Order: sequence, then C-alpha cells, then structure tokens
Amino acid sequence: MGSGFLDVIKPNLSIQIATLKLKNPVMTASGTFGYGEEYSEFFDVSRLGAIVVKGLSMKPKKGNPPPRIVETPAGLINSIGLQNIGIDHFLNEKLPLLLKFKTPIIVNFFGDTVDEFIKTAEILSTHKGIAALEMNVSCPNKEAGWRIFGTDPKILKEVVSRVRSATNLPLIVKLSPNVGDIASMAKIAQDGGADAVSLVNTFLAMAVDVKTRRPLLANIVGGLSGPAIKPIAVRMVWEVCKAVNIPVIGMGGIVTYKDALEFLIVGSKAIAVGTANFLNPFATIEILEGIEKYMVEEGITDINQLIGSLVIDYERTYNN
Amino acid sequence: MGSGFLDVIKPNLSIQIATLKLKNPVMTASGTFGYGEEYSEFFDVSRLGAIVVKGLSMKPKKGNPPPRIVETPAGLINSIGLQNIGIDHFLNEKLPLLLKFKTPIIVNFFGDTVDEFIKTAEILSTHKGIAALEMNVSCPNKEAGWRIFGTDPKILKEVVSRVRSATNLPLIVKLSPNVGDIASMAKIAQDGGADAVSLVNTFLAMAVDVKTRRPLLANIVGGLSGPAIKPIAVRMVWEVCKAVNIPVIGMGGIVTYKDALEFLIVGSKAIAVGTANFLNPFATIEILEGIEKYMVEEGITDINQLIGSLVIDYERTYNN
Amino acid sequence: MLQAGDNLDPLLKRPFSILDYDDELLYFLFKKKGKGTIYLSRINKGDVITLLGPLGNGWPAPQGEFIVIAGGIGIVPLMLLLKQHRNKAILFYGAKNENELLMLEEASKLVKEIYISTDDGSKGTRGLITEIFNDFLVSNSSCKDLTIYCCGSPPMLKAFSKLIREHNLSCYASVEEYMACGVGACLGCVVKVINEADSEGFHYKTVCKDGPIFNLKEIIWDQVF
Amino acid sequence: MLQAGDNLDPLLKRPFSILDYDDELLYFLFKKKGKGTIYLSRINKGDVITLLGPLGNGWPAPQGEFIVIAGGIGIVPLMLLLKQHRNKAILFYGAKNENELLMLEEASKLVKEIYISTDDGSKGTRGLITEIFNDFLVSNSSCKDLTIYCCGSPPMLKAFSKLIREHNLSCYASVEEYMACGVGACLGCVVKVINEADSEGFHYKTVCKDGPIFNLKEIIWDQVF
Ligand SMILES: Cc1cc2nc3c(=O)[nH]c(=O)nc-3n(C[C@H](O)[C@H](O)[C@H](O)COP(=O)(O)OP(=O)(O)OC[C@H]3O[C@@H](n4cnc5c(N)ncnc54)[C@H](O)[C@@H]3O)c2cc1C
Ligand SMILES: Cc1cc2nc3c(=O)[nH]c(=O)nc-3n(C[C@H](O)[C@H](O)[C@H](O)COP(=O)(O)OP(=O)(O)OC[C@H]3O[C@@H](n4cnc5c(N)ncnc54)[C@H](O)[C@@H]3O)c2cc1C
Ligand SMILES: Cc1cc2nc3c(=O)[nH]c(=O)nc-3n(C[C@H](O)[C@H](O)[C@H](O)COP(=O)(O)O)c2cc1C
Ligand SMILES: Cc1cc2nc3c(=O)[nH]c(=O)nc-3n(C[C@H](O)[C@H](O)[C@H](O)COP(=O)(O)O)c2cc1C
Ligand code: FES
Ligand code: FES
Repeated sequence: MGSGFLDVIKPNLSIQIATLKLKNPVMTASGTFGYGEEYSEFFDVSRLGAIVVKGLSMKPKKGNPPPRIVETPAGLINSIGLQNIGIDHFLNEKLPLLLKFKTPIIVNFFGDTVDEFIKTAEILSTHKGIAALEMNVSCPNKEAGWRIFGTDPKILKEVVSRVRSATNLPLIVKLSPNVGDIASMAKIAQDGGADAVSLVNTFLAMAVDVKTRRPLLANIVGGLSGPAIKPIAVRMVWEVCKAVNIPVIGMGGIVTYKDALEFLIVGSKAIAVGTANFLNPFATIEILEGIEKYMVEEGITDINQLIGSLVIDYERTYNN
Repeated sequence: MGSGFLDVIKPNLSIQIATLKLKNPVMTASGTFGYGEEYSEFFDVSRLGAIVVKGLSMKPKKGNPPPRIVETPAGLINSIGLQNIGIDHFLNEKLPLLLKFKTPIIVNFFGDTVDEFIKTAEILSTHKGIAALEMNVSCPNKEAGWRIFGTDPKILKEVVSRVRSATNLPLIVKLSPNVGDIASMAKIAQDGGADAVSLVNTFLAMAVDVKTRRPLLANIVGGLSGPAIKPIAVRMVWEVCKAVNIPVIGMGGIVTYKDALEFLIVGSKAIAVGTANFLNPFATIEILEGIEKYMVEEGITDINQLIGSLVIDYERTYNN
Repeated sequence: MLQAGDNLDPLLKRPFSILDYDDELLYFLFKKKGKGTIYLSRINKGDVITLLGPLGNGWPAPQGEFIVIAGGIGIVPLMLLLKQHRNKAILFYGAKNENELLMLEEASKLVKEIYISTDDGSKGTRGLITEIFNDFLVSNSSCKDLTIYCCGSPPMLKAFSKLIREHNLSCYASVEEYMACGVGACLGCVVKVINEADSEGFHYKTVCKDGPIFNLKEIIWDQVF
Repeated sequence: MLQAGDNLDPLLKRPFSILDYDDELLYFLFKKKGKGTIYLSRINKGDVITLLGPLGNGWPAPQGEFIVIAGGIGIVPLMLLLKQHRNKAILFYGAKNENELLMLEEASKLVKEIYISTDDGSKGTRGLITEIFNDFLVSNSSCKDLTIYCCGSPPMLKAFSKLIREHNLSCYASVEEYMACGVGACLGCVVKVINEADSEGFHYKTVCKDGPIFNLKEIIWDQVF
C-alpha cells in the first residue's frame, strides 16, 4: 500500500444483526431522535446504520407532567413517561416519511401488559418496511404492581418468549441496567429467542431542589443518561458480550467516536447514540466519520476485526 | 429575633446513630481520607462529624497493580484493590494518632471470608477508642467464587448477623449499589442487626484505551465514584430511607453543600464525602459550613427538621 | 440555544432569545443564573461558542396597536417586535428593582406609551406589572380588544393567565421550560395545552418547537413547579 | 497540582513540576495532551486557577558534579536543580524533535556540558538520549560514580533503569503516574518498589507523597501499561 491519501482503501463498516444488514454500526437510541425528521434538517440521516424511533405503544400516551428533564453532572435525568403518538398514527403518518430514508428503520415499542407487548408486536410485524423490532422492557408492568418488566427474570422470560412467537422480524431486547446481574438478564433474553440485545437503558435516578425541598422532576424519579453513565455501561456491555452469543448493541453516554470505539472494542456489534444528539445534532455523523478515520489510521480494514478486540494480557482479579 | 448577624442562633447540627452521637452529619467516606493525617494539614479535622478510615483487613493487603485510577466524565474509576496496612499496624500506629482528633473514629473493614469478617470485628471491638464499625460488603467472597458479599441476599444476611454477634460497637453496613433492589438489601442488613446502613459504595465500571485497545485499569474493572453517580445515589438513598427504620448514611458524588442537602432531604441522617476530597481538600469543611449557613437562611434550627423533609405534593407515578 | 466551551459540565445548551441582529452579529442579553450562564458570561472576544438556532415559532404579526407586557429579562424576546413595529405598542414593563429594568431607554424610544413598575418601588410604580396593567384596563376599557404580547417568569405568566381569562383578552406569551434537544425530539420541554379533541381535555406541546410562543389562554398551569 | 476552571469536567487536578519561582510568581511549563492541559492552556491573564502544592519529595542534593538526563518535557523538574547547582551538571537532553527541546538555551547556560539528541535528528545526534548517554559512559567510565538525576516518559525510564542496573549506577528519577488526591490519601498513584522485607519482595509506594522522586534501581517495571 502506498502512503498517499488516494491509496487509502475505504474500510468495511458493514455489520449484520440476525438477518438485518447495516451499512455501519452507528444507530440512534430510541427516544432521542424523534421519528427521524427532526434531525434530517441537519444532515442526511440515510448515512446512519439504522434509525431507532421513539418507543411506541398500542394507544397514544401523554407522558408525565413537566418538569420532565433535569441536568446533572455530565448527565441528564428524564421522565418523559413514554409519551408517544401510538402505533396507528405512527404507521399511517410517520412510517411513510421514514421509509424515504435509505436506512433500516427499527421500531422501539413497549406495553403495560404482556398482552399489549404481543399485540403491538403483531401489528407492527404486518407492516412492510420495518426492519426490526426493539422491545423496551424498562417499562412498568401493570400486572406486576408496576414493577419493571426487565428487572424480574421470570417476567422477562415470559414477555420475550411470547413476543418472539408473535413476530418474524429480527427481535432486539433492550435491557434495563437497574439489575444486579445484567449478564444473566441478557442470557434470559437470548434463551427467550431474542436475535440481539441492546443496552443500556437509563439508570433510575433522582435530583432534589434544595430550595423548595421538592424533587426536580414532577415524576420524582427518572432515568439517567449521558456521559456520566458511560463507564458503567461499558462494563455492562462487556459482561453481556462475554455471556451471550447473539449480537449486542451498546449504548450509554456515547458522545465521541472514542466513546463508540470503547463499546465496539469490548464486543458490541453496533452502537447507539442518545443524549449526545441533544448536545450536538451532528453527533451520530461525526462519530461515524471518527470511527472510519480511526480504522484507516490503525490499518483496520473491516469493522469486525475491531469488534470484541479488547486485549487483556494480564491476570484478571476482581477487587474493590 | 433581630436581623443582625449577632442575633443568629447557631442551629443544632448534632445527630445520633445508634448510641453514637455526632456533632454534625458530615463524615468522610472510607478510602478517600486515608487515616486522617493526610488532611489534618489543611484544616482541623476535629470539626468533622466523624472520620471513617480506609478499609482494613486482618492482614495487610498490597492492592492491585497500577494503573489504579482513571478519570471519566464527572467521575473517577478506582481499583485500589483494598490496599491497607492491616489491623495490627492500624491499632498500634495509626489509631493512637487518630484518637488525638476530637471526633469519633469509625473503622471500615472487610474480609475475604465470613470468618475473617468476624475475627476482624472481634479484634477491633476489644480496642478502646473506636466509635463504630463500618463493614464493607462490596468486597469479593473467597468462599463464594469471589462473588461480592453485598450482592447476594443470603450471604449478606449471614455475614451481617454473624458480625453483629461478634461486636458490641455500633455496626454500620455499607451496601453495594450493584444490585437490582437496594431497599431489600438494606432490609436484610437491618434484620441482620445492623445499627445503620451506609450507601452507596462505588458502581462497577470500566474504561478502554482505544489506542492500545486495553482496559485503562490493570484490574480491568473498578468502582465509579464522584458527581457522575450522584443522581443514582440520591435515588437509592431515598428508596432505602423509606424501607428501613435504622439510620441511613448517604453518599455518592457529594461535592457541595447542596449535594449534601439532597441526601439529607431524602432522609439520610448523615452524609459522607469521598471523591470530593480529591478535588478540594477543604470539601468536607466547606460542606459543613454550607449546611449551617443554609439552615440559618432557611430558619431551620435543628438538622433533624431537615432530614427526610422531602415534599411530595403530587401524585406519584413510575414511568420511563 | 447557546453553550460556551466544549466540556461536559454543564452538559446542555441553554435557550436564549435573540435580542437583535445586524448584518454581522447576533445580539443576546442574558441574566447570570446557574452554570450555563456563568460560563457564557466568562467568554472573551474571539472565543468560539456553540449556537443552535433559530428554533421554534415567532410572534404572530400585530395588527395596528398592541400591548406588550414584560417581566425583567422577559423584555428580550419582545425588543425585536417593538423595533419592527415602532410606536405601535403600549409597553408595561416590570422588574424586581431598577437594576433589573434592562433596555429601558431603548424600549421607551420604540413605544407609544410606557408604564413601569418595580417590586421595591425603586423606579416607576411600586407593585407587580400585571396589577398595573389591570388598573390600566379599568380606565381604558377600549384597550381590551388589543392583542397582548407577553414574556416573563412562569409565576408571572401563571398569574397573568388568570387575568386574561377573566377579561377574555387575547394574549400571546413566550413560555419557558427546561430544554435538552431544542428541536422537538426529546419531548423534554413540554407545557400542558388545552385540547378539546382529547378525552382528558389536554395534550402536551413542546416549548422548543411548538413554542415558545403560545396563546396564553390555552396553557394549563396546574403542573407542578 | 493545577486545575483551570471550577466545573466537573475534567474532574481532577493534574500534577505539574515547578519550573521556577521568584518573589511573586510560580512558573510552570506544560505540554498540551488532554482535557486538563487544554483548559489550562486557555486561561487568560487575571483568571483564577486552583493550585495544590508543593507536594511530595524533592531531589536529594547533588555532591559536586552530577549527571542530568531529560526526555522532552521531563526537563521541567530538572531546571531548578540545574539553577541551584550551576555548572556542576553534565546534561543529556533528548526529545522527539527540535521543537520539543524546551528551555534549551536556558539549560545550556546552567550546565558544564550538554549532549543533545532527537528521534528525527532535527537537532543534535539522531537517537535516544539514553543511548547517547550509554555511548558517553563507554568513553568516560569515570563518570560512572556520578549521581544521575533523570526525568522522562515511563517508557524512557523503563529502558533507562535496565542500563542503570547493568552498570550499577546511582540514579534518581522523577516518576509519573495518574493522580487523584495528590496527598497520599487515595492510593491511586502507586509504583511498585523493591522491598526486601516483604515476602513477595515488593510493596507499592505513592508517587504523590513518597515520590515523585525514587531511586530508579528500586522501581519494578513489570506493571501493566
Ligand atoms: C425560549 C426561551 C428564551 C429565553 N431567553 C432568554 C434570554 O434572552 N435571556 C435570558 O437571560 N434568559 C432567557 N431564557 C432563560 C434562560 O434559558 C435560563 O435563564 C438559563 O437556561 C439558565 O441556565 P443556567 O445554566 O444559568 O442556570 P441553571 O443552573 O440551569 O438554572 C438556574 C435555575 O433556572 C432553572 N431553569 C433553567 N432554565 C430554565 C428554563 N428554561 N425554564 C425554567 N427554568 C429554568 C433551573 O432549574 C434552575 O433552578 C430563555 C428561556 C427560554 C425557554
Ligand atoms: C510529578 C509529575 C510532574 C509533572 N510535571 C509536568 C510538567 O511540568 N509539565 C508537563 O507538561 N507535564 C508534567 N507532568 C505530566 C502531566 O501531569 C500530564 O501531562 C497531564 O496530567 C496530562 O493531563 P491532560 O488532562 O492534559 O491529559 P489526559 O487527558 O489526562 O491524559 C492524556 C494522556 O496521558 C495520560 N496521563 C495523564 N496523566 C498522566 C500521568 N500523570 N502519568 C501517566 N499518564 C498520564 C492519560 O492516561 C492519557 O493517555 C507531570 C506529571 C507528574 C506525575
Ligand atoms: C429523552 C429520552 C427519551 C428516551 N426514550 C426512550 C424510549 O422511548 N425507549 C427506550 O427504549 N429508550 C429510551 N431512552 C433511552 C435511550 O434510548 C438510551 O438507552 C439511553 O439514553 C442511554 O444512552 P445515552 O446515554 O446515549 O443517552 C430515552 C432516553 C432519553 C434521554
Ligand atoms: C480511591 C477510593 C478508595 C475507596 N476505598 C474504599 C474502602 O476501602 N472501603 C469502602 O467501604 N469504600 C471505599 N471507597 C468508596 C467510598 O467510600 C464511597 O462509598 C464512594 O467513593 C462514593 O462516594 P463519592 O462519590 O463521594 O466518592 C473508596 C472510594 C475511592 C474513590
Ligand atoms: S427540548 Fe427536546 S423537545 Fe423541546
Ligand atoms: S494521588 Fe492519591 S495517593 Fe497519590
């Protein structure tokens, strides 16, 4: 190979998650990219590996009263309360627009009950154009006293395997990080028939206004995202990658291409960018370009050589 | 009351944890304040509510190889590996010096096995001058394949109740936040006979050097502390305060007096300052002075009026 | 939205109104409150800052005479309106004290009439500007038909919307809410807005994209503060 | 340790050596690497920064003639030593290229002899400064008794400590490790040091308090990088 720029061979960034082929591993995180339109003013969103839309439920949901967000050190707590337009409105109004983008559309969805999960999955599966489903199990379960689906192994197993039977689309299970052993939850999702797992969703968090002595969110608690959680997310993704043999989609605090590389190196096949879209509307594209440039500089011709390439050449001990 | 400064009545900051009386609720977090000497050059450490020393074990421990620390956005990951001088050296050399400070000395300790926990507690309990024991259950258990004591309900119950029988000193159990349901772990500690619980210890985390594709810590993973974790810590402390009726010592990311107030308002009786000591050696004293000033301004005469005074005057819903 | 520096604390950009512009520059005027504005206040000539904008909607164009009500820093988004419609507005401008009555000289040159109040009486009438306006309405009932353009703190808007409803006035208000994305993607910055079509009678609208300017009568203020 | 600004990113102060001081000022010289040094490089005259120090130990006083070996920015902690012991030192100073040979003029005025090298040969001999020193020793074997004062990157120190052991030289080196507290409280900044009394033959010492200057022969370099 020569040393001039012209000689540089464009590295291969394409990856595969089940039957789903992505031109690159950079996706958007659900709930942070609207339905694609918002950011298509800024750049050609067709360049993304995939677009994951805001979580949908059978019926529209109003969400929580404001204040819904509060900034914390290098983090953001949100309690949007899963506000969404409902699948009917989505399929009729938003999906046709989204399908104009030349990138797979992954639909994030949830339900209050197992049945709602199933019905939503069924309806979404009958529509042409949806590339994959991502089920958000970090939502409260009506039948289990509003405990979170994704924090109870039994309920997780049930909801995943039943949704699995309800759809032929590639099924991604989005795990909650508010558990003691994320790897075992990932294994449950795998055993339940998930084609991939994505993590992390937000960490349950809280902030208090010391002047009024009231919670800063109307909902009292919300989910922490952003750079603050990145080190925990990387650790969890690493643990999950070692535990399962389905693809892992890593996220949590990715702001720069270096953050994205951390997730790829510990083993995730794709990465999703959430809060960073708010800091910089071009975040996803800059991350994509950064990864490509890094690969050229490091002489990595295929992204699959990078994925899971963490080097550990000393004895591993667990302490502190 | 007049309006001049001279008329201001000094608020009462003293609190009680079991039989232990503290002149104020500001303590140091174990492992971040050495054995007291390091910071006594900067200010009169006798002004603190209590000093909690670096975690001790029966025998001295070398700890992990470097690199042991890495900075993350608004956070710090450490994998010191519980390096310590051992209880003999501590009792003979360090304790006499510590006892010169006019504030209670709380000894943080741990063991590789339940028996080691018990023996260490017994030896520490025979020594005059130690005000209370804090047992660190965020350490790996040799007998359980190096799983963390504090993440397994059964083992936690056993180790707490057996250490309880081994000491007459006030016993604080320091909980690990790497669990799904921290409130239930706190209840287990309470049932096991703990006089108080303290939380949070650090969150298991990881960072990768993308140039070398190696973990940035020799130990691969470490514990995340600092402002980044504060919103999760506040939520956990709030949940625990509602679940138990023993005193709670709150910590995790406290840098300013406002951070400390958040923990007090959600219900913790005392607070501990960790990573902030590294940012500012005067952090504890500035926090103490800030709390006092806030109380004067808000007309709060007794800190116990502040503790647990969170106002929630709207319907609570759990979402997102 | 603006942000000084490129570090992660504070994390988010902060929303600001454009005070004015010319061929080369955008002008902003802001009040130091917390981290975001403190760091913005420290920039030096030549420093690079981040701007995302312009975002959201604007004031509907006034027809003939109109009324402007501003509380403190709330004058900022109204200055361009006054400039674009010189000598057409009756301005009611209140603040905590004289020092917080910003752009007073500039504003008074742009309006037909001006009424001033401060909480401490250090300038103009002592009292709340909404009360001054209420008194004005009593003796100038013909003004009830004029459209009102309003910007102030949430408590002021809340109080004012009561008056608006009582007198059935027409009022546009620029509303504040904490923001993250600024483009309608995160749904973080919502206000509760009347929606007859909805079974519960309301829906949430984003301040950043659907707003910041709303018909004040449509906003429901029962939300938690 | 120094920190610019008062926000939480970057979180920690960074360690720096004092280049020089006079009655009014402390002088620092640093290389822009990451966030800490980038923000420090942006401060303006009159800005307030945070300093914690002086911390740790210092160079043991040289007796008569001595040898100084510096790699790049590693010259900084050695300048005061050279200044306090003028014309007593033989200086070996290497860097990547000419531009990274800092304080060269100042340093050369303070020493008896000076040897320079750069990796790219843009100034002085091409090669590593430790190799230049090795060659020097061959033809100046009497210098083997002189005490060496050394500062450079960890890889340079690692390579150099091999030489030191082979020739049984006496060498003090200023060592680097990532730091948090700076006062010996966190045990974050340790290096592995030979300890005959220990069953495993070593213990960990803190760079911030026990160091940064160590007898190079005592440092064990098998740690992970
Ligand atoms: C559309 C719009 C236009 C604005 N125009 C201007 C302007 O021209 N000049 C100006 O000085 N200010 C303006 N503001 C307000 C300005 O955005 C806030 O003062 C600023 O965000 C405060 O940031 P901070 O980091 O300094 O304070 P923070 O530390 O973020 O906040 C200080 C306090 O204000 C609260 N707060 C912050 N932002 C908001 C908000 N948007 N709504 C409600 N509470 C908030 C925080 O919760 C906190 O209690 C505008 C706001 C909006 C929504
Ligand atoms: C006692 C001592 C004295 C020093 N004196 C000087 C001086 O006078 N002038 C000068 O330019 N530099 C000096 N340094 C080095 C300086 O502290 C680092 O360059 C600085 O911390 C880099 O911070 P940063 O935020 O810019 O980069 P970061 O983003 O923190 O780091 C850039 C890279 O350097 C690594 N790194 C950072 N600090 C250290 C460290 N201490 N040891 C090993 N790796 C590290 C990081 O892991 C990263 O890979 C000294 C270091 C020590 C320990
Ligand atoms: C405002 C907001 C809304 C979100 N909505 C959803 C959602 O509807 N469904 C979902 O699975 N995750 C949702 N998330 C979680 C993100 O997809 C992502 O998992 C999380 O924010 C961590 O990534 P980040 O740190 O890059 O933001 C939301 C996050 C934010 C900040
Ligand atoms: C360098 C370091 C060493 C620590 N060592 C201990 C320890 O020995 N025992 C323990 O119980 N906790 C230890 N901790 C945890 C702290 O006591 C505290 O629980 C945690 O850091 C969260 O508080 P912070 O965010 O204020 O630092 C350590 C933390 C740090 C940063
Ligand atoms: S700030 Fe994101 S929707 Fe308004
Ligand atoms: S930096 Fe804390 S012990 Fe050296």
